[in-house]
Amino acid sequence: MDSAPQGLTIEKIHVWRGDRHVLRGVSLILQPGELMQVTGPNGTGKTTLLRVACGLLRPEQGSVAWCGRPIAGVRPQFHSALAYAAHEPALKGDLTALENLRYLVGLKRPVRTAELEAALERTGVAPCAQLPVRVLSAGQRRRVALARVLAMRSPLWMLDEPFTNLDSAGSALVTDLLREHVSAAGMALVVAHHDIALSARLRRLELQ
Amino acid sequence: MWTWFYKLASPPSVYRTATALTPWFMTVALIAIACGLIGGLGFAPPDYQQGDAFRIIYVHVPSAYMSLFCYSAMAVAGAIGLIWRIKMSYALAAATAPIGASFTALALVTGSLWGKPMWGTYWAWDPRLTSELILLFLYAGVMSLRPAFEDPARGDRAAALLSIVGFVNVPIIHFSVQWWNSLHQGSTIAKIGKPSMPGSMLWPLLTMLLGFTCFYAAVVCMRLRGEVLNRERQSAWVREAVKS
Amino acid sequence: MNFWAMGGYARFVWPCFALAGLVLAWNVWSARRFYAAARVRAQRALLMTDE
Amino acid sequence: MSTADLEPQVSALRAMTLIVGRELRLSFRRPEQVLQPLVFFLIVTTLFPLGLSLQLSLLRDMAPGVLWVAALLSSLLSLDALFKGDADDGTLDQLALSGQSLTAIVLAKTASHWLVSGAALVLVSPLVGIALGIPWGVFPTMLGSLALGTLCLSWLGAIGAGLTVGLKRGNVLVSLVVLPLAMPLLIFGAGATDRAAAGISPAGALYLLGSLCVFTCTLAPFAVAAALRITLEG
Repeated sequence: MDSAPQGLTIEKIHVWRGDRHVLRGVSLILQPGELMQVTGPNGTGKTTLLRVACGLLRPEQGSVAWCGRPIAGVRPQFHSALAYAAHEPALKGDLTALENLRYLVGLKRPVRTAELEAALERTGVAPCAQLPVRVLSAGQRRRVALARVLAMRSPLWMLDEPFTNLDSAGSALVTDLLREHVSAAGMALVVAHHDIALSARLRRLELQ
Repeated sequence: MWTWFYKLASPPSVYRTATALTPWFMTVALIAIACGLIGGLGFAPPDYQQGDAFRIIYVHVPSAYMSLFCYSAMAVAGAIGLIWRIKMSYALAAATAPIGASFTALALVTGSLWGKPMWGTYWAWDPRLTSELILLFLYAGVMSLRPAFEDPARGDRAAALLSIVGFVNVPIIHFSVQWWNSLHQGSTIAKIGKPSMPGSMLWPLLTMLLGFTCFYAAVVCMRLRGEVLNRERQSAWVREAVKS
Repeated sequence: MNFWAMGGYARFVWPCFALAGLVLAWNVWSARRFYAAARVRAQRALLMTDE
Repeated sequence: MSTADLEPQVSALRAMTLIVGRELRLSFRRPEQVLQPLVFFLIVTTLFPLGLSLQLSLLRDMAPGVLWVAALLSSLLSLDALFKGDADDGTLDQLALSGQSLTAIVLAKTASHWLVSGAALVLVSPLVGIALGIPWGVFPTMLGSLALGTLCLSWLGAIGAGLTVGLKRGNVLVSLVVLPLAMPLLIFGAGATDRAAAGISPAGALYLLGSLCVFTCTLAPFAVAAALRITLEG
């Protein structure tokens, strides 16, 4: 029984920003157990590609399919299987790290506080669980955002520059998390300049 | 069945059709308006109540009619654009907005000029004129929302949605203003009702209505060419369209 | 019968028709100006892509 | 369990209660965002007596209109808090990608926004009623019509906020977009209070206000979701 094609297929995406032709016919296929790294100089539409891939931005031409079906039709399923970490960590400054996680992860799946604390532990920010996020440093906020992605347990990760504001230990942490995710049949689309030391299953997409 | 519709709505064919239709609509419009004026000013007998002041109806009623007609056209074009993702219907909506707003302003001014001889003041919060004023505000809302977005496609969609919401509210506004007016002033004031019109008064009015509608069609075609060019600057067919 | 006096309401009738003419003329004028501006912008965009 | 049919595991109702909890918690963490529109409401209502002569009878006639116009303007002020905060720090994207329907999210956010702004305004309005000399007997109608009116306003405002969330100078535009749509509301609301003050039964106006409120509350969520989808997805 040929199971439906798993994973994400993006075909010939064209996006204009006003007069600028930002994405010119970009295509990619992401299968379970693979990491796709998107690189390229600034302004070549890396973030735009990520926003198109996760369905946040509708391209003028081209299509995005999840498990063989266009995402417009399967939006709830697609978004349930997706964890997106944007360039800016999407956290509320007035809420504590734990509250931030509880509300955003809680929308996706019923989650207990213990799991959230474990995720924060795993990304090394357990002590700041009860602190309002506005007092945390940029690196700590990046780690809280990573904890959110971890706690969502989504098969498809989309990370926009996950290495920014992170020290060497932080970068190593991100690489480990990606390796664990990919080896557990997860998928990841990562925009990053930092070369990800990942042995197998790493493919690159260079945008001009 | 849909292919001809998409071909028709393709930018180059919209551009060509608009260019071709403009002179036809304009001539019909000018002829109709000329006949309407001659009939309205020359042949129609003066009204037994308002005397010759009633002749303002030949300008006020058509412009009031066009103000609502254009808003509805804008809302329908916006809805078509949102539902079927047809870029050209956004262009039509964008082209219609200023025309409708100008007719609304004309209807307001002619209405208050007409009100002076009847009520002694230029503005007596007559329910129809008040609804017309709020319609002008609705136009202002749509026309200031569209250019506020850097991305023109997003501006089109936002303006389309607002014009639909506004369109749903037009009857509500009209009813609530009528209710509010009857609350305070009662209906003693002689409204700008269409006095029961004998034929010689009526045909000029119908001709003027036809003239104004064709005039709208002509001007919207003219503006549409500009809107299409603005939206299709990158495509190849624009090259020889603007070469001459 | 003095046509121009409009039964004493000339002060209201003729301004209305004059304004109507003005609005119609404005619509045509602004449509032409809008189209001309769009054409210029399109030509400039074409020049840019040619370089 | 293949990833294809991973249904959202959190029910819409559960998600909505979560979001309401989040919004209320955020509001209590930033009380000034709640209090400022209320203070504005009080200031505007004190402007009118200063601007007009002080004969109480004139003031009493004007009171319903003054109260309602001030309520209208102050609810416009509080619209910023609805989507702007979330759009700026990126949480709005996370909400849109949560797998929950955008309409449910919008329903929860606008309902909690009303609790914090509209309901608060209704609680403060007796203060203004006394100041403007509105007789006691009129208070029930005033509070009832204000409650319905502010709920309606929150929804109309949500449409305006949804459309202008991404814009830099959006707040003037929100008023330009929302106020014409809110005029029937003002007519029926102020009309109800006015008739109650004049001793006539305000039932007619209240029924109309109620029906307008039901109409707006049922259709607006879809319009707001569509507006957000436009500004988010482009």
